[in-house]
Amino acid sequence: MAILIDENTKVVVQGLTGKEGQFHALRNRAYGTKVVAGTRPGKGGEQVEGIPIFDTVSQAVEATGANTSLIFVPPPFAADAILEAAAAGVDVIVAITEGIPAQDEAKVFNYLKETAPDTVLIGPNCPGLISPGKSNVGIMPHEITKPGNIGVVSRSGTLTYQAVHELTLRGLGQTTCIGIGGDPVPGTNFIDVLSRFQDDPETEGIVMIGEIGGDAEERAAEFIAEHVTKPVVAYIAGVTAPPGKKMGHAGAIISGSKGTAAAKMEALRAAGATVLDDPTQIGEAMERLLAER
Amino acid sequence: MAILIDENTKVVVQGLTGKEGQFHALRNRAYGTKVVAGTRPGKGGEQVEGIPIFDTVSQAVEATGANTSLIFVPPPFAADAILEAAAAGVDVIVAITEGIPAQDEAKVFNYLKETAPDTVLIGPNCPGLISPGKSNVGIMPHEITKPGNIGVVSRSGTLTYQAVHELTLRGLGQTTCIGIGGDPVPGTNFIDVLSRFQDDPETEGIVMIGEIGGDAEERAAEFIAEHVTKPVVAYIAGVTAPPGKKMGHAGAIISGSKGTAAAKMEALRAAGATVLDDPTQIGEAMERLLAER
Amino acid sequence: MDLLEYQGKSLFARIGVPVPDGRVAATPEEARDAAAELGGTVVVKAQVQVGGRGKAGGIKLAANPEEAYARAEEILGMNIKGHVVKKLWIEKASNIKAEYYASFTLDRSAKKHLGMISAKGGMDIEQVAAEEPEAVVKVHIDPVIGLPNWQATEMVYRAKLDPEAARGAIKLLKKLYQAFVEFDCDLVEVNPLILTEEGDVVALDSKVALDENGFFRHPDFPNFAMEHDIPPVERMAKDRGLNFIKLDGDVGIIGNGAGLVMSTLDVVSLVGGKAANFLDVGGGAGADTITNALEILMQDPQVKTVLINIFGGITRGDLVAQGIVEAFRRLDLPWPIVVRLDGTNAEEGRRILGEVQSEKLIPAATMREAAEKAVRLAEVS
Amino acid sequence: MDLLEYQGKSLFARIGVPVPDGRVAATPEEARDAAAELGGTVVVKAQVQVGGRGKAGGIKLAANPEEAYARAEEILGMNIKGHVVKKLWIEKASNIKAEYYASFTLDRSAKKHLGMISAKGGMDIEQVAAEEPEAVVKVHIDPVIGLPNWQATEMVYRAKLDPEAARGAIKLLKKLYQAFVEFDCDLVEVNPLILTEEGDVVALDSKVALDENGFFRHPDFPNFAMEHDIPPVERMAKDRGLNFIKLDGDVGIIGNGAGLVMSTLDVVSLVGGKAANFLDVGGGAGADTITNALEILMQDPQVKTVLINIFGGITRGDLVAQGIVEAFRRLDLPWPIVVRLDGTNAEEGRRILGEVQSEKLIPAATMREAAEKAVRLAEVS
Repeated sequence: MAILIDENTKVVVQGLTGKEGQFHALRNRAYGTKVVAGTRPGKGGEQVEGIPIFDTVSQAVEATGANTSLIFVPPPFAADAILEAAAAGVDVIVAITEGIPAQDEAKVFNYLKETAPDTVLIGPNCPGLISPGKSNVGIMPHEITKPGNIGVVSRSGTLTYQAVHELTLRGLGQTTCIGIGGDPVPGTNFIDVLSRFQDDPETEGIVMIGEIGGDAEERAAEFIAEHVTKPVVAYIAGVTAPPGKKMGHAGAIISGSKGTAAAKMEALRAAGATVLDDPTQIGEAMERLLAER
Repeated sequence: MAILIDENTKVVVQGLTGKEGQFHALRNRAYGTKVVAGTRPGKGGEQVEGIPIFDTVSQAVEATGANTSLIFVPPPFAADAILEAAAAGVDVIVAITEGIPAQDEAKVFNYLKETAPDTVLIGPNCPGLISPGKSNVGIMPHEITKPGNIGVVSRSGTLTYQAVHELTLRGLGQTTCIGIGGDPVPGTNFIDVLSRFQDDPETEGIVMIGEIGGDAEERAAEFIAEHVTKPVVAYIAGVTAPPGKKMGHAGAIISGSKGTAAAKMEALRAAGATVLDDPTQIGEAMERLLAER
Repeated sequence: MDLLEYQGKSLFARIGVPVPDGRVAATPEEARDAAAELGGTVVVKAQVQVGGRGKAGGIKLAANPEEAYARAEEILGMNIKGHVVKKLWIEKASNIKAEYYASFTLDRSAKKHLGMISAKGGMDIEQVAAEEPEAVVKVHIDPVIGLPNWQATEMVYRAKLDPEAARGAIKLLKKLYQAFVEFDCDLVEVNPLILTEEGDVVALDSKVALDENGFFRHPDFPNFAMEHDIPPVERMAKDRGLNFIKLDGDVGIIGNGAGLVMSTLDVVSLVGGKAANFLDVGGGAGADTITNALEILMQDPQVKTVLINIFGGITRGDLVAQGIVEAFRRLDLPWPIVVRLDGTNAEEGRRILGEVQSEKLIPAATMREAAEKAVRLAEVS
Repeated sequence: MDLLEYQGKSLFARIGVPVPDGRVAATPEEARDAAAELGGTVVVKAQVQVGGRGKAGGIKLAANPEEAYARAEEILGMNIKGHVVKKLWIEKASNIKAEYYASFTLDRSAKKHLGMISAKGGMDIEQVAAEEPEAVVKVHIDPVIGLPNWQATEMVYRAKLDPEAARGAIKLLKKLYQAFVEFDCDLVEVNPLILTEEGDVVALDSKVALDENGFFRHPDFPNFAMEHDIPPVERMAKDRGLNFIKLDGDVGIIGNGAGLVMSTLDVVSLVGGKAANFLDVGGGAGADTITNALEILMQDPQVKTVLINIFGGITRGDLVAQGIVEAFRRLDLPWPIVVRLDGTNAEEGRRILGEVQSEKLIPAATMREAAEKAVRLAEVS
């Protein structure tokens, strides 16, 4: 088993006709992902390398039974695209788009919660997710993954790859790897994913990658202490980040003592997680934890 | 038993310091209704005939445990007042105010459904409701009511009184009498109320007063056919209303053959209700139906 | 309140819904001047609050100002389904490539906004919907969030408008919806919505119904009514805040609440009479309101008796009674008045009425009794 | 992007948040002219992107134009916490009766907007919140529906502002929230929000942080940055769309993704080195981006080695490699570059890099290895 996406996932790609959208949609398909449709208003009826294009998501869903949407549309239209996917009734929406205004994200998040509480939104500004050997919905380089029993969840895109890479190098495959994104209002947070990994019988260990700013890691630590029985390896980026500077993700703001890497690491340690200073040791640490079980 | 309001109902009156608000709040209290608070921003700390006034509904609820709100504020502020009451967590909101724009009503109705689905909104543009002998929340003249076993529900304010009057004249008391209002987007519809009357063990018969326009009566007829086992006496106003004219309630528009009194009466008859031509015979008809049981 | 075409178009223009340029004209001279100002071929359109103007000959092309004068002369004064044409809309003619239909209204059953669009415009949309339901695309819009871009897009593509119209139509729909919401409309309808030869998407007609409850947000909207051709008595009632509709019987009706008044009409009919009008004084009517209402009925020579049917709630019986007493004192009432009073402060009201020393004031205990008395009196007078 | 006080106030004024009248001045002469134009007593305020101006002597009263000249002379050039004062805001002095605090921001934990208001304004609000938590009223606002009137009312009454301020404060809060949403702000803060002796409620200061992701809706907002005092290298990076922050070590860092770059900083520190900067090329970086990034680092004389750490996802390793090759061809790179490349098209990228004939290009297989090599090279050079 995997979480959120697997061999039954059928993907409609919103913005497939764009450069990035096409590149990654075809890569995903080449990996074995069922990429069943793309959308682009005005291009309905066309095809991209055999993938049918529809004017709207609902038409794509009606025609192909797509249950997952992957969004590459530019920031000014991305919030709208998320609402469209939700209205079309897909189960999982993966929004890769970076640069969506926080006001749009806040509105969309709350509107989905109020009107489509069962729809899962991953992202925006995230690398998506992959269930190795089954489905890749997003921009993660599948070459670094391997089917197995570790669940990976991360706020940072490229650090996710780094973590997965370290696992695979040690022969530790993954059930599912998820980048939840570092934007101010992520659709899915650590707790949502940790809870799914805890409930997934095939997941034996969990890697969690956080970063400075906000309190998502502290809340995740509370959840781990109370609900997670599987071994957790955690890493927090930004130990040496200077206070008061924005380091890319709107999330990565340190103000005062709150949201520091030290505080997050302490909270996770207290919750029983194995917390590392060095992301290149993630594979080693997980190997040790699993062996100790 | 009664439905929606009873001896445990504690009312906060929004707009109690206004002329109509004060008149009816005091009348309600004189009847025995627990009118525990009023609100008016800027008048917090004052009193009206011993009823404490608060600046906001949430302060009133915190201080008095009010669980029902009665709204008399003017149309430009009424939609906002409904949202305030819902946010303060009352169970039942009774909006008397007439003249709220339909755009405001549509927005408030949907927002409440999405964010506070358990809050019951009666009205707007309605006379409120009374559970005789227990509580009167609204502007119905309690003198014409009497405790008993008939449930009354009506889209029309004054016709509700007429119906209740006819029942009481015949010695038939009421469990609860509700005017749901004739506005384009009523918070509560016939079906909501019929379902509660059907489930209320003390209610033995139901009087339903409809009028031309819309399809609320036709939908109610479907519900009656499927779910209501208690005797129903129905009356529809507007048999002689000329087509294409608006007769006050935005609801009362006949366009083409749809929404005519004849169509509604036919639907209700087919559903097993006793449908009358003359509202002054409501009491007599209910008496006969109960005797036949 | 239903607006005339040119009034609706003025609102469209305010918010950016594209409409052809045009001028109002009330005389052939004004029509000629308007045509000269606009230049080129114009359309001369009768402004009446009724459909089917085109078929009735109320819309004509004019190639130059002189033709506009002639067409205006023909159309002004024309009687279209009972409406006499007193105003024209002179509009630059459009090069129509395709005709569509679009509207937004409230779906009272679903309690959501309803958007409708069809590639088959320019004809009776109810007929299209009946004969070819799939040709009319209907979407429900959540009033909380409004019409998102994707939904406007979906409307256009599902309705299969011509590809070159798509971008303009999506933009127009969003503006049209904005007009629907911001102007507090019950309905905005464009039929036909056209694609021009130049590739523009334009509202060639407008049907706008305003929600009068929203007028507090639009202090200038009541002015629209000043330009309407309303019978003087209805205008008088409107000015006094009364909801009055003229009917053709002889029993004048005054009541509180639309339902009760409609029901009173029905009961009058049941006992063999015929109502002269519908007049709802609304909730919370005071003494003045009743006097005002009686003055309105005095304008109608057909009235033979008046039935006042009040069941007090927010309306107080004592105030109603005071209003009747005041009317007897101030006005020379020409007919007998049957009064039925129940509900809030009704007893006090009946006491006050008891003090009136006039055989023209006839009390009734019930609605049915009141109707019977009023109808009988109308028959004998 | 954090705005200066006068920039924030210009946005407030656009939307109708009341602010005192004022003028920008960059010289004592301009300050004098501004004071003359405004008339009466003015306040001369240092415009720097840092708090605590008042205590540092950066805000002074001037009773007339000559005094304004003198105060401006004193404040211009002043160093406030490392920020040199280059601009002043000359503002009509207000008659302050009471000082409050108000702000709107996003509560990332609750995922709702957060409104805060306090009757204890004019001081450090974090201190007030710590010492007297009940003095700061916090309300969550649903971004879907925005700030309803009742909630603005509740904020004001719960915070117990002076009764005469209530109406003005409610109105101001609604406008301030509108500014927060419509201008795509991360934060709008007014401290102090004042009640004047005349009974007006006015924003006496402004702290506005703009969300740069929203700039596509506000094409004029990037202009605000032109008025900021930004180090040339940071401005250069900004112009090239790179996220660059100068730090004080000697290992130049280029990476893709904020998390990976921060982590690279951490690993460099772990192996005993110190990063010279944070530079995130973002997602989907092409060849140009890499060349641009290297040019930025060439501006920093402290840099001794450069570590390029790329883990491709949306970023493609082949394009990154092409960028490095291009940089070696076009630029005279002064330091050794350690490159670690993984992820999407990394193999192809490594092949391309293999073609570069330069001992300055040092490949590394892992992030840790790359950090160790870079730090060692910095130590020896």
